[in-house]
Amino acid sequence: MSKSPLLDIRALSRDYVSHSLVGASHSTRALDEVSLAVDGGEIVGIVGESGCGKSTLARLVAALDRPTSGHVLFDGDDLFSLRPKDLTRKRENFQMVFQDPFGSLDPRQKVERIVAEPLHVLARRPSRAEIREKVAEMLESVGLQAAHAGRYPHEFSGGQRQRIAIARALITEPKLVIADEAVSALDLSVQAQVLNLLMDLREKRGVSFLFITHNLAVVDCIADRVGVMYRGRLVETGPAHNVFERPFHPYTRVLAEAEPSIERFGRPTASERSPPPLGSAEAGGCTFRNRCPLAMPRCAAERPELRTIAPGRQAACHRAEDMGAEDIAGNGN
Amino acid sequence: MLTLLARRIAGLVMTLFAVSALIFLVMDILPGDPASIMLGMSASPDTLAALRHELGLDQPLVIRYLQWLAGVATGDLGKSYTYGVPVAGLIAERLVVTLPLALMAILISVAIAIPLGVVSASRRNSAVDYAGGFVSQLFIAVPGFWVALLLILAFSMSLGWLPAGGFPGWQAGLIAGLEALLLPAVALALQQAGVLTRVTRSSVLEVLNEDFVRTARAKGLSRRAALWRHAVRNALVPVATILGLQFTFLIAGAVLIENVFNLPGLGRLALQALSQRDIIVLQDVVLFFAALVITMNFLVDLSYLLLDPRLRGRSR
Amino acid sequence: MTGAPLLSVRDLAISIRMADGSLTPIVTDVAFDLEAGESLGVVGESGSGKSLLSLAIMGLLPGVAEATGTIAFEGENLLTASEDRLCHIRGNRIGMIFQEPMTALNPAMTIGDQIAEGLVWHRGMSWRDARGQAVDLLDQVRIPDAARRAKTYPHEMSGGQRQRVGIAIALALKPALMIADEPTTALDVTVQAEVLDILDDLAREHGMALILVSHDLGVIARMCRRTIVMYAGRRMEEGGTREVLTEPRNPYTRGLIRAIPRRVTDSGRLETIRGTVPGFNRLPAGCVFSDRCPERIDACHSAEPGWTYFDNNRGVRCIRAMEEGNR
Amino acid sequence: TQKDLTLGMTIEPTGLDPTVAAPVAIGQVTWQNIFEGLVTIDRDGKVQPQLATSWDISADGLTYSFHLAEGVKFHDGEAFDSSVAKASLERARGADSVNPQKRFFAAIDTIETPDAATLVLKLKEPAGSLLYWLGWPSSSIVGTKSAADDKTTPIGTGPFKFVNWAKGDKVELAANPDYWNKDVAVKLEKVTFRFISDPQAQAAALKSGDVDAFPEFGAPELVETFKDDAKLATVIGNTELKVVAGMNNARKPFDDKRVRQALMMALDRSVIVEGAWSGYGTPIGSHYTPNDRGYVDLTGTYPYDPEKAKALLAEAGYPNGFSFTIKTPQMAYAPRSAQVMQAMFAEIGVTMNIEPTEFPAKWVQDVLKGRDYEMTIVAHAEPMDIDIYARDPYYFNYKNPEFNDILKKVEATSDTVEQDKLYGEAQKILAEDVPALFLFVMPKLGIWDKKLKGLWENEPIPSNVLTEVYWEE
Amino acid sequence: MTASTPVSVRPRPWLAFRRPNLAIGATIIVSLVAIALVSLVWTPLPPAKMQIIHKLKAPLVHGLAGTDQFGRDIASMLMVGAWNSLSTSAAAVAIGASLGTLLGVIAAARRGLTEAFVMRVSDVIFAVPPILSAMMLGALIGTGRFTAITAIAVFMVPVFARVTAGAALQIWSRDYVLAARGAGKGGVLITVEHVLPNIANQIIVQVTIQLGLAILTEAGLSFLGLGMPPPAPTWGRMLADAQTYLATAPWLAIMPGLAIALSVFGFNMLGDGLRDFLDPREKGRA
Ligand SMILES: Nc1ncnc2c1ncn2[C@@H]1O[C@H](COP(=O)(O)OP(=O)(O)OP(=O)(O)O)[C@@H](O)[C@H]1O
Ligand SMILES: Nc1ncnc2c1ncn2[C@@H]1O[C@H](COP(=O)(O)OP(=O)(O)OP(=O)(O)O)[C@@H](O)[C@H]1O
Ligand SMILES: [Mg+2]
Ligand SMILES: [Mg+2]
Repeated sequence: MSKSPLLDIRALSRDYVSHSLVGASHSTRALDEVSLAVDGGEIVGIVGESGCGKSTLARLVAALDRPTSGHVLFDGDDLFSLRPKDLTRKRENFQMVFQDPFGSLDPRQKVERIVAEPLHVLARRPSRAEIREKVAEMLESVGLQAAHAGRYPHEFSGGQRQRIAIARALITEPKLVIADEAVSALDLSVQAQVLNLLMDLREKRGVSFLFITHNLAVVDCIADRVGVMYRGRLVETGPAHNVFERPFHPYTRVLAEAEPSIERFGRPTASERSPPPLGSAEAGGCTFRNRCPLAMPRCAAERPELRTIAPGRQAACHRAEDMGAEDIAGNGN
Repeated sequence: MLTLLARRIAGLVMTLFAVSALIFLVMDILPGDPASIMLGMSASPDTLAALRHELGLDQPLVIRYLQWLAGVATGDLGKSYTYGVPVAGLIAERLVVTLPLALMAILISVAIAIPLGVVSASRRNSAVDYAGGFVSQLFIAVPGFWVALLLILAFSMSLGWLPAGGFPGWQAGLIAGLEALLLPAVALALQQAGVLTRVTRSSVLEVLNEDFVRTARAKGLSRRAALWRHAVRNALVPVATILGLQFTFLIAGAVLIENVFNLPGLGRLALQALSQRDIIVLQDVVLFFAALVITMNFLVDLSYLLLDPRLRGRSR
Repeated sequence: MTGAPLLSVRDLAISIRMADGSLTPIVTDVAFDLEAGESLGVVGESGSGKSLLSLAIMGLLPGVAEATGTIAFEGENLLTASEDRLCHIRGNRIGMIFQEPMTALNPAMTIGDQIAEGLVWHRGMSWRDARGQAVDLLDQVRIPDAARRAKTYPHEMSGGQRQRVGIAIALALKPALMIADEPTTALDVTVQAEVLDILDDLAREHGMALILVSHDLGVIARMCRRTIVMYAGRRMEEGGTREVLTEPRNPYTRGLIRAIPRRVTDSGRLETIRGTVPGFNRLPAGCVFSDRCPERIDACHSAEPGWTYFDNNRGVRCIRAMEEGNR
Repeated sequence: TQKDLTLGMTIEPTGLDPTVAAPVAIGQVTWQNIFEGLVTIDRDGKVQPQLATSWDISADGLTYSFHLAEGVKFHDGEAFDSSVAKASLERARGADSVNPQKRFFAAIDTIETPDAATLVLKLKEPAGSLLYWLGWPSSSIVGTKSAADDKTTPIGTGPFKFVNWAKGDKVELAANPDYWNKDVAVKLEKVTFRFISDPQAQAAALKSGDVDAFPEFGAPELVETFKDDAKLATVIGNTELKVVAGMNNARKPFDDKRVRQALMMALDRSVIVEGAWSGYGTPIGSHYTPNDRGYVDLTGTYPYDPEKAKALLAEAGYPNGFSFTIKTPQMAYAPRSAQVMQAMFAEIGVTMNIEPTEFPAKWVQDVLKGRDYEMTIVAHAEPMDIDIYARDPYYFNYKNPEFNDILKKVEATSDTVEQDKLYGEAQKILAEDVPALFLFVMPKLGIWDKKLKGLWENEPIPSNVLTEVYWEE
Repeated sequence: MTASTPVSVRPRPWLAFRRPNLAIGATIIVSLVAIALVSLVWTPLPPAKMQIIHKLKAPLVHGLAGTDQFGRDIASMLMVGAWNSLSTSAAAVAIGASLGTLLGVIAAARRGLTEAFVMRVSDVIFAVPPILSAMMLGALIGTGRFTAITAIAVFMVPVFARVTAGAALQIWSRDYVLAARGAGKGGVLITVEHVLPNIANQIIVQVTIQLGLAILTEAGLSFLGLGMPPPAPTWGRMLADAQTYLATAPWLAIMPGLAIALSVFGFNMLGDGLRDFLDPREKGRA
C-alpha cells in the first residue's frame, strides 16, 4: 500500500442480541465482516436496501457503538482500543450527520448552542467570542446567516435544519463526515441544495464523506466510490457510475434497474423486472442466492468473498465475470 | 439459555426478599413491644419476660428472620400473637372480603370508565367530552373516604337501602354479601373510574390518530364501527396495564374504606396488626401485598402478549 | 366523450382551521376529470396538499379541514353527500392505499380479517366466505402461501408485504377508483418496483381508475398516463405524463426535474430551486412560486395567474407559459 | 319473643382468654358469659358469690376458705372442683404466668384443697382487696384441659358457650343448656358480638337494626341523633374510665405542687366535658368515680379560677408561664380534651404543645415504661385503681408516703366500712396534691332497643353481662 | 377561486387560556395559594380560638363557614389548613420529584444494572401499600409534618423515577443525543444539556398531578391522625373530626371535603392544561 487511508474499516461485524419475554433470546448479525477504506478528500457512498446494516456501519465508524469484532482505524489509530479520553479528542476529526433533520437537533437549544456543541469537549476550549465567531462563519459556509444563530430549530425548514446539522458536523473542521441518509428526508429541490453543499465542502475543505443512502441516483451524483451492501455484507465496491453502469453483482443490477427514472415512461419490460424474493436465505452460502437469477449450486455451498474483478472493482459473487458478460448482452436489446 | 422470563421471575423473588428484609427490620426497630401491649398497664416485668419467651421474642433478630423465612417457604406463615391462630387462616378469612370488594370496584370502574372514556375521545372537544373530563377529574379529586361517608349518609341512613357497614359473611347468602360490599365498592371505584376514564380517553385518542383507523374508514366502516372495532381494541392495551396496577392498589388501598364501612378485610387486618404490634401478622400481610403487587405487574406484562400480537413472537 | 367522467373535480378548495380559529386556505382551485381505466399522477413537494386532496375525495379529511367546490363521483357530489352515502361509496366504489405500510394496518387483527372486513361490511358476506375471498386477494397481490399468511398479524410481515395487504384491502370490493397516496415511499426500490407492478396489473385487469400521489417523478413516469404537478396547494401544470416531464411549461416543473440528482456533469453541481417551500401563512403575493422562480417578471407579483388550458388537456398556471419560445 | 341478641362493641378483643391478656374487650365478651370466677361483681360494684357459694375469712385476714358450688361443669364436660380452681389460680400466679394482673395473687402464700368442695388460700399478708380482685375477669376460673386453647376457643363454666369467632367481624355465643346455676334463668339463646370501630358505622348499624344494642357507644356527639328515635333507648351511665392528664411529678416544673395546682385551676372541667365529649361525662376531683364505693366529690378542691392559677404560678416562679409538651394517644377523647386544655392553659400564659403518640405501642414505651414525658392524657380503665399512685415505679413518678400508708391500711383490713373511709382519705390527698389533672369520668353511652331489658346501666367493671338480659314482649 | 390573502399567524400565548382546563386550573390554584399566603398574616379569627358557647354553628350564622365542635371558626381553619396542606404537599413533591428525577435520569443514562436496580427499588416501595408504610413511618419517628412529608415523598420517588426514566430513555434514543455523543459528550453533560430540558415539560405536568395526589394523601394521613398535630388545622383532620357530625353538622365535613376536592381538581386541571399547552403536537401547526 502506498499511503494509509484516512479511514480503514477492517472486517467489522456487529451482532444484535434481542430478548423476548418468552422463548430464547436470539442474535442478528447486522454487519458481517465489512472492510472498506476511505481516503482523504474522497466521497464514498454506501447503498443498500432498508435494514442491510448501513446505519449500524455508520454508528460504528462514528464510534457510537462497539463492534462484535473487527476494527475501525482512523488516521491509523484503532478507535476501539483508544482510551476514552483519547477517543474524545479524536472525535473532532470525524463527525456525523443524521437522516432526520427534525430529530437530530435538540428542540430546546438555540442554533448557536447546537452548532457549537462539538467545541465544548475540545482539549482547548475556545472562548465565548471565538465560539460565536466560529459558529457565524460555519453558518455562512453552509448557506445560512450568522443571524440565525439566535433562533430555535423549529423556526427552520427541513433543508435549513440539515444545513445546521452539517454546520455542527463541520465546526471542528473534521477530516471525515459520516452522513447517514443525510438527504433522504428532504424534498427534491432542497436535496439538490444540500448535495451541492456537500460537494462544495469537499472541494473547498477537502473533507471526506462516508455517505450513506438508499438512493442510487444520489450516490451516483456525488460519490467517487460506492459500496453496495446486502444483508450486512458488502457485495460490491468500485467507482460510482462504473458500478451502476456495469454491475458485477446481480443485486447491484436489481437495484439499478428498479430505480425509477423520469427517462423511463410506462412499465418496464419483463426482462427489467426484478425477481421477487423467495423467503430468506439460510446460513452458509450467498445470502442473495434465492433472489438471484444466476444462482447455481455453488452459491448455496460456498459463501462468495469480496474479490477484485477488474481494476478498482470488487464484488462478492461467484459469477461476477458472467455478470459482466451478460450485462453487455443485456444492454444490446 | 437464560430467557427473559426466568430473569423476570428471579427479579420478582429478589424483590420479595428485599421487601421481607425491609419490613422485618422496620418492624424490629418500631417502638412498642407486643408483649407489653397484650399485658396492659399493670403487667409486671417477669410476666412480660414470660410472655416474650412464649412468643419467641427473646431470640436474636437474625434467627427470628430466618425462622420466619423458613416458615414462609414451607407455607407456614406462623401464628398471630394476639389472635393466637395461624396467620394463613387469618389472611384467607380476610381475602374473601377484600378480593370480591376489589373485583366489584374494578367492575364498577370499568363499567363507568370505558364507555365514558371512549365516548369522550370519539367526540373530542364536544360537550360530552368536557362533561366527561369534568366528571372524571371530580372523581379523582374527591377523597374516597369522604365519598364513603356521603354514601352511607345517603343510601344507608336516609334511604335505608343498603347496609351501612359490616359484612354478614358469605354464608349469609350471595345477595347479602354483595349488598354489603356494594357501597364500599362504589366508594373505592369512583376514584379509579376517574383515572381509568382519562387513561381510556387519551389512549383512544392516540389510537384514533393512527393510520389504521383511517384504513378502516377507507374500507367504508362508519365512524362508530371503526371506533369500536379497531380503535378501542388497540387502545385497551394501556388500559389493561392500568387496570392490573389498580387492582393491587385497590386491595391495598382499601384500608380507609374498610375502616369506614367496618369490613373485616385485609387492609384493616394490617392496620390492626400494626397497632397491636402483631409483627408476624403484619409481616405476612405486607409480604402478601408485595407478592400480589409484583405478580400483578408480571401478569400485566404477560397480558400485553395476549392483547398485542406484536409482542408475541420474537421481539423486534 | 361519452357521458360524465368517472370522477370530476371542480373548484376544489380546502382550508384548515387553525388553533386560533382562523381559516387558512391550503388547497385552492383544483380541478380535473378522470375516466375509468385512466391513471392520474399527482406530484409535488412535501406539504403541497397532495394528501389533503386524496383525503377530500375519500371524504376523510381531518376534522380541522373544510372543503368547498365539487367532487363529482359517478355524477354524485361527494362533498354534499351524507355520511351514510359516503360510507357506502368508500371501500365499495373508491378504495385507498396509504403511505405507511407499518402503521396503516391494525396490529391486533389478522390480515385476513382486515381484508375480509370490508366484504362483510358492504356485501353482507359471512365471515367465513369473506375470509376465503381474502385468501384469493392475497394471492392476487402475490403473497406466497396466502392461506397461512391470512391468519398472521401485520407485524409478522415485511414492509412490502404489508403494503400489498393494504392494496388487497383497497381492492377487496373492486372499486371503480383507487387512490394511492404515496404507496411506496416507505419501501426499498426493489420492493417498490414489485408493488407498482402489482398495482399496474390490477388497474389494467379490472379497468380501475387510479390516482397515484407521489413526490417521486420517476414513479409517476412509470405509472401514470396523465400528471398534475402541485405546489402550495395549487396545480401548476397538468397534462400527459410524458409531455409534462419532457416539455414542462411551468418553471416550477422545470426546477423539479432539474433538481433530480443525476450523474455530475461538467458543472459539478446540481441545479436547484432557490429558497424553500413557504408556509401557507406566508405565501408571496401574486404567483405562489414567484419568490423562488428564476424566470419571474414583475407582473408575477401582482396577481395570481389563472389556470390556462391549451391543446389536448394540457394546462398550466403561469403567465409566461404562452410566451413563445418557452421551450 | 326474640331470643337472640346482637351486641355492638367498639373494639375487637385480641384473643378470648381474659387470664392471659389485658385488653378490656376480652372481658367484655367473655366475663360472666363464658367465664366465671370464684366470686363476681354485681352491677353495683359489690362482690357476690359465684363458683364459691360462700367463704370464711380468718380474723387475721390471712386465711380465706371458699365453699365451692357443686355440679358445675365446663362447656367441654370437665367437672369443676377445688383442684380445678387451684390449678387455675396456680396458673395465674405461677412463675411463667402471663396473667396481666399477676400482682393480684402476690399475697397468696399457698393454696390448699382440703376436699373437692373447699378451697383454702393462705396469705403472706392481709389483702383487703383480694375478694374484689377475685371477681375480675383476669381471675376467671379456667378448665385444666381447655386452658391452653382458651385464647381462640374459650371454655368456661358460664351460661353461654362459645360458638364461633369471625375475626375482624364478630364473636357468636349460644346459651349453655347445662348451665349449673339453676337460680338464674338465662333468656337469650344466641348472642352475637359485632365489632364496629367507626362511630358513624356504629350509628348506622343501630339505626338500621343490624345491631340491637351498643352498651358503650363510641361517639358522644352522635347520641343526640338517637334521642328522637322511637325504637332506641339512650341510657347514660358511668364507666370506670377516668380521664386524667398525668404529669411527670419528677420533672420540672411539675415537681412543684403549686404548679400542678395552678394547672388544675386553669381548667374548667365542665367545658372540657362539653368540648371533648359533648357534655356527657362527670367531672372528677380525684382518681375515683361515682361508681366506686366511698366516692367523695372533690371537684371543688381546685375549682376553675384562672386568676388564682396565675397568681399561684407566679408564686411558684413562673410569672410568665412556661411551655411543655403533652403526649396524646390517638383515641378521640385525648386529642379533643388536649385541644381544649391547650386553649385554657393559654389563658394563664402556659403553652402546651400536643404530640400525638401512638397508643398503645409508643405510649406504653415512652410514657408507661420510659416515663419520658411531661404530661400525658389517658383514660384509666381499671376499676378502683387509685393504688396506682402508690405504685413505684409508675409513670406519674408520684411519691407520697402518707398516701402509700393509707392504701396499705386498706389492704390490711377486710372491713368494707373502714376501707371506704380510707379510700375517702386517699382521694382527698390526691385532690390536694394533684399528681395528675383529674378531668372526668367517661359516660357509658348505652343505646339499645327499647324492648331490650336487663343490660347494665353503669359499668363498675368493664363487662357485658348477659345473664339477665331479655326481650320484652 | 379566492385569491390567497396571506393569513398572518403571530404567536399568541394568551390563546392558551382559551383552553378551559388551564384557565380553570390556574385560577383555582392561584386563589388557593393566595388564600394560603394570606392566612399567614391574617385570618378572620385565630384558628385555634375556642368559643365553646358558639360551637357547631352553621355557616353564616357564626363566621363565614360556621364553627366546629369547639366553636372554632371554620373559615379561619380552612385558610390555615390550605397553607398546611399546600406547603406539606409541595415540600413532599419537591423532595420526591427531585430524588425521583435524579434516579430516573441516572437509570436512563446508565441503563443495564443501574436501571434494573432503580426499577427494583421502585418495585419494593410500590409493593408496600402507602398508608401502611406511612403508618409504620409514623410509628417509627412519631407523627407530624415531617413524617407526612417523608411518607408522601417516599411514595413519590418511584413515581417520578419511572416517569423520568421512561421519558429520558426516549430522549436518549434521539439523534441529537447521538450527535452529542458523537461530539464526545458524556452521560452527565448529555443529561443536563439535552435530557433534562426536553423532559422538563413532562416532569412539570407530573408535578402538578402529583401535587394533587399529595394533597389527597396528606388528607388521608391527617384523617388517620398521622398529619400535623393539633392545634394546626389540616383539612384531613377536620374531615376526620367531622365524621361523626355528618348528620348534625354536615358543613363540618362538607367544607374541608370541598377544599380538598377543589384543590386536587385544580391541580389536575392545571396538569391537564399544561400537558395540552406544552405538548408540541398540540401547537405550532402550519
Ligand atoms: N439496536 C438494535 N437492536 C437490535 N437489532 C438492531 C438494532 N439496530 C439495528 N438492528 C437490526 O440490524 C439490522 C441493520 O440495521 P440498520 O439500522 O443498520 O439498517 P439500515 O441499513 O440503516 O436500514 P434503514 O435503511 O432502514 O435505515 C436490521 O435488521 C435491524 O433490524
Ligand atoms: N390535520 C391537519 N391540521 C393542520 N394542518 C394540516 C393538517 N393536515 C394537513 N395540514 C397542512 O396542510 C398542508 C398540506 O398537507 P398534505 O398532507 O396534503 O401535504 P402532502 O402534499 O401530502 O405532503 P407530504 O408529501 O409531506 O405528504 C401542510 O402544510 C400541512 O401542514
Ligand atoms: Mg438506517
Ligand atoms: Mg402526504
